[in-house]
Amino acid sequence: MMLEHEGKKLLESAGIRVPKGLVIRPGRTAAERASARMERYPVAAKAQVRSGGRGRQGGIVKAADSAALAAAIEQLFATEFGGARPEAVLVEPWLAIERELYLSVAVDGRADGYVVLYGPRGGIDIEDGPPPARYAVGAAHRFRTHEMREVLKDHEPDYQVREKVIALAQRLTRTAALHDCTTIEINPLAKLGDGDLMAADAKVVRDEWAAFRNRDIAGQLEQAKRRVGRRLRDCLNMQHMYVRLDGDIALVSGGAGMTMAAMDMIAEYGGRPACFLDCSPGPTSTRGYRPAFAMLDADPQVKVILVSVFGGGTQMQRVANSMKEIMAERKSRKPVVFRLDGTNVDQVPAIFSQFGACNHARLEDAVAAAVRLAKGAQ
Amino acid sequence: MMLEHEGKKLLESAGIRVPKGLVIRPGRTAAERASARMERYPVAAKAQVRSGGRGRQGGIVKAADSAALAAAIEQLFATEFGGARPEAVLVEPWLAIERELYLSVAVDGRADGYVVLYGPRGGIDIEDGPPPARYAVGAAHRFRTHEMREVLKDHEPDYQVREKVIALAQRLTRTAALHDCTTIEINPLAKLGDGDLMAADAKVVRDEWAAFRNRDIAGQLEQAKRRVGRRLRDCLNMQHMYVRLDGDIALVSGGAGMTMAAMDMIAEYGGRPACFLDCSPGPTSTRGYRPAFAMLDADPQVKVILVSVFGGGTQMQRVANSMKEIMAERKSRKPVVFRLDGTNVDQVPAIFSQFGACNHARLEDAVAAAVRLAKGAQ
Amino acid sequence: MSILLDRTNRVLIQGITGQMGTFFVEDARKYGTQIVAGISPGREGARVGDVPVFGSVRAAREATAADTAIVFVPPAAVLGATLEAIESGCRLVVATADELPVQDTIEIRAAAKLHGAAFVGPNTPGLISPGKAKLGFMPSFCYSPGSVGVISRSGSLSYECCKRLTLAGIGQSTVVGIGGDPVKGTTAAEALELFHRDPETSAVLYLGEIGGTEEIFVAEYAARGDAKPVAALIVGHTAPPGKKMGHAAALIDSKAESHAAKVAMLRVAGVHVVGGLSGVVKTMQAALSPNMSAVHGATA
Amino acid sequence: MSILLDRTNRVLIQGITGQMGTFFVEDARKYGTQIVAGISPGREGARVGDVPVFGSVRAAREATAADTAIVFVPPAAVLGATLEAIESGCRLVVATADELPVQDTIEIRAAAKLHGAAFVGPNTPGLISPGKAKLGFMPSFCYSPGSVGVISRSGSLSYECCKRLTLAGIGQSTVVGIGGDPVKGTTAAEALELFHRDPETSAVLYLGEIGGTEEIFVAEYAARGDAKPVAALIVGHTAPPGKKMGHAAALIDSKAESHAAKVAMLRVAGVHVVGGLSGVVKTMQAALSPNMSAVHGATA
Repeated sequence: MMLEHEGKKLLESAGIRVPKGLVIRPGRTAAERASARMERYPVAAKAQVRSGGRGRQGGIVKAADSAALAAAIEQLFATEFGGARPEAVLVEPWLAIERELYLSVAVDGRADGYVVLYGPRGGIDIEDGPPPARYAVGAAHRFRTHEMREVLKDHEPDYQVREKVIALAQRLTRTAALHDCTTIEINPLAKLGDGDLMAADAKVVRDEWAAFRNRDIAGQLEQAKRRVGRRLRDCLNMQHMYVRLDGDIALVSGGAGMTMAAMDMIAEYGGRPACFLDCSPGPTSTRGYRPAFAMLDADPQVKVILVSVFGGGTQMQRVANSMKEIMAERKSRKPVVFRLDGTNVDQVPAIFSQFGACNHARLEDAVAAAVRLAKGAQ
Repeated sequence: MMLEHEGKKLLESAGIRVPKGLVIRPGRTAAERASARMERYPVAAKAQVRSGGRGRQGGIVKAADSAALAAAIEQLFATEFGGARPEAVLVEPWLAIERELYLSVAVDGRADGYVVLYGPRGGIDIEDGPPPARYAVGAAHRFRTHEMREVLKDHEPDYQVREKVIALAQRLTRTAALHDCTTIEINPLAKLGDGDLMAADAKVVRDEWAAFRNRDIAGQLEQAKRRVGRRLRDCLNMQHMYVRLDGDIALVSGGAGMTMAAMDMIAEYGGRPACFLDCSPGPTSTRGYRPAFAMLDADPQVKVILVSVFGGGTQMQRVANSMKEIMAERKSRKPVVFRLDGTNVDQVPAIFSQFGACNHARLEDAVAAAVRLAKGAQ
Repeated sequence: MSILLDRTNRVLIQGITGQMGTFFVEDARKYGTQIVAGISPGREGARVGDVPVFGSVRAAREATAADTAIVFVPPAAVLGATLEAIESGCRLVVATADELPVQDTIEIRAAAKLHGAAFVGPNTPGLISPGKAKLGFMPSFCYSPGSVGVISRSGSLSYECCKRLTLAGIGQSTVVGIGGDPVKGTTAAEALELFHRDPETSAVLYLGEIGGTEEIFVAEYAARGDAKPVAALIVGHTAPPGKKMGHAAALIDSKAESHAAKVAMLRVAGVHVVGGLSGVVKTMQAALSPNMSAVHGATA
Repeated sequence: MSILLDRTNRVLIQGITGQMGTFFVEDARKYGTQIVAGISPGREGARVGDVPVFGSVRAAREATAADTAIVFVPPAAVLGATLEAIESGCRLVVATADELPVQDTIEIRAAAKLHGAAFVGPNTPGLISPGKAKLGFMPSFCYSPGSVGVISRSGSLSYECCKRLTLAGIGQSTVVGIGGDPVKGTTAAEALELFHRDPETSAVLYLGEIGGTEEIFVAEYAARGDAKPVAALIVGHTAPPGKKMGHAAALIDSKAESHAAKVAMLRVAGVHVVGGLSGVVKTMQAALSPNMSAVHGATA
């Protein structure tokens, strides 16, 4: 997910109207820098964060003068939104909004491609209102103004707004396809006093698998890696998929569905998963698994590590050999529970016996052992 | 047409490999700035100009050390290419090119869209060689790797190069559509020692009519206007299409074909056209024509102005009234010859009689009069 | 007969409530064009003069059996409007707009092909079948009914040439503006094929210019054994290479696109090449004369 | 019978000379898959094992009557390879690649629809009709022939569940990995429809997860009067909202995409919802028992 000001820059490059904003990075002189450059008040100071619900959490502050702006900026930088401090504050002229609309373009499996959603009343309460109008576009070049017009007929009575929304949705859909965006959400889309529409907010999510043909997506991924600690960065460099949870049983797992199944089973057995960690997209070798152990071993919250891999293309004797190597070089004494299954699993016991490890045949047994160990460690 | 370094930036944003270059703007310290920042030699110093044939005119200089680079930059900035000094010099590492290839993607009416051209031997002599392989793509999303593979079969024997060229052409076609480019030409496309392909040059032409949805095209048009004098800029702001020629009979005309027909007729009658000036895309009103006269009146090369408009949607009584206003306010004494025809031309004589002008019924008569006046003025 | 357009076309106007749409209703009607409907989303139920306004092409077609659309909307809206007309079943769609991104033309042309519709545009005055109907802003007095089919890359030039033909007593079956863009809704080759099959058309006048490749197909047609006589005027003799002369496609990028190369190619193919604007009538007369048309290229 | 894949499919491998392609030849053949051709442009004429290599799908089809393609090429090349297979007439195309941009999937799916081909992928282990053939890297020992059709959004989870079924004596007709991406070559709804029409399939096991809308269609199918019994396991009970759990589509973005909402919806529709991995066999047995299948949702 891009920050609001990054998303707006993308929209602006496609000829979409956005407020003229000023991006303030954190730092001692942040407030001064902002006050020095804003000439007209009131302004909006907006926390730049990568999670939703900022509006409800006080992440947008109206400032009537330069002192108020300085105070707002200081306060925003000191606040956490969705567990993270703002990476920047965006200062924009306070808009004289006549009506807040909602417009988004997003990939949707049901539409075989993109779907456009429109609500005549946008803003932070959008989810509580009636469902938005839904135009299933499909492939972006299938967008048809007359089809969307038909869809909007019963949702937007003002035909001038309707026509502007259609033109904007057409532009957004093209932009999404061209820049490999999976979501472009504008909420609110501001109807201004002059009747024109302006993107007052922008939530843009890009398709990271298109990084090979979009250097800025690649750049964003690199940036995201720089924002995290070294150990997690090493994991991300191995394509591991990681989500931190609040439990103590860590997973070194393969396959998203199987990882979630193991998480669920840990909970079922009375334990608490410490993370979702799917190592299958990267190399299933010592090089691949090593950073996972390094991260989990260093994480004080983690009490036990459960290695759960059910491989098809991944051959189990190779995974077992990697585990042997990693266990040999590893300093941590955190217990590791193994459950390998799949291709060539019959070769695993012989390898495991070389370093005294035991491979559980059933996931249930491995999970039970991990939960037992975690409780013992408390 | 974009400068080489601008085009390369665009290619790079699409994940295409380009040399890591340094852009040096003109100025007293240009040579120093370049020398200070280049670490490895030899380098190529390349004049950044918007016309072709730079290579043959000495616009690319190899420099073996920092002194040679400084000299090259000075020399390049002092040279005119296609009538203009370089806007910048691009300094790049000198590439160890194993083979120069040619690859371009361009809009082509015969293909109902894009065409890809490939030559296994690129470089400055490309036009003298055998015709390139031609893959008619059509709409960009119609690109098919297997179709291009079939086309290249008899043109590129090295299948590894062939596959890389196909992948690159696919990327270029998508990029062209995405950024509304009418031409992306890479000549030479360098095959490096490691077998990889790199865009050693880039000629990118964008579709200015897509400026409404590509802010950088709009920006380029604005920049182009800033590069010309105030009077021409006023004309460009009125959407006039202007090409300067070397004669003395200027045209204020409507319609590209009709303007060329008038130019040709001037030559046929022994005169020399001073310009191509099509005023039809903008407002055909006093406001529209005024900057045209201001520019031509101020141009010492222009001896006579021939107003030649044959209007359909443009109504002649309105044009005649504009001419009346402009002739009244104009200071210049350069003779103006009129030939208006088309919708409501029957109302023209009455208006023209108010300021003593004569409207020629036939273009031949108007051209003959203009040629006569131009010769008399010499 | 004529091509694409005659008295039977039932025309709807997309963007009828704009300035151009309103002017067109009056002017084209006066010429005999059947204007049966207008489209202006949100203003359905209104009237422009006595023309009923609808919110969609489908609604207009259902109510009025319109089968032809002409589009007067801003460039950014042309793609949507033309695709609606094509996909709602219009058999002829005309978009005169200049300033249309070529990407959009490419898409519209593909859609028209898919749906078997004819698309004329962009960057063209439209088309006229003299004495029957017109779809565009060409000055009516320049035209008279007859047997010469005219194809033109340029608007004003076609008015000028048709006026000369009309004054000389040479009438036109249909005059099609194919436009000055590199990708065209209707190409010279396609227009030629239509004229070839039109029994009322006995010869063709092609008005071309430097740049682009359209003329290759004119030459190809003229070289066919069964071709009707073709005369052609190519303007831009004095245009310098490498410069765009107004039209996106009017740019000499290679030797083959120069005036000299085009004229030479057309001559070889048997086209009656006009030396300059002043020679249009004489060359056309020569092309039309049964004796001359046998002697390919003799008047060049 | 089975769906999409059986002993008659004549399979070609795109990217046969890569590591995965070479491994697949051996492994899939051992299972009974008919591998008749490989594609590797520039290496036509070579052989991988005894499989002849061709430069294009067309050439391979002409020489070997291949009708099914499996694609092992880098993500950036998947679009080109699958479009070639589809447009050259393959009736089934499998792309296991993860890391495919969703734009490319959208295009491939559209092309497959247009040409009446089935496309399975991306981000899937492929599909297997136990005892007949497999197209992918699933561990063969987990499967046995039978009458349960399996549809899975996740690879490993399907191996795990199928192994449990197999050990319990419940065989499978076909196991299709529909993948974890938001846009899919074959959707759950489409796979269900195929299983519905397959006389050899008597019940379906659906392996889903949080996020996305696929489960809506599973519920819709199960609610039909003529539906075959459906059991479903939805993983991600412990997944937090707003976080992507590996798969692009495994993200709880709204309440309807949560585990609880999906389970509730499936129950109402009469799906036999599995409580957790350990319950797969028991619930499947219940779904298969004629008495139980009449009492919708009783085993949930």
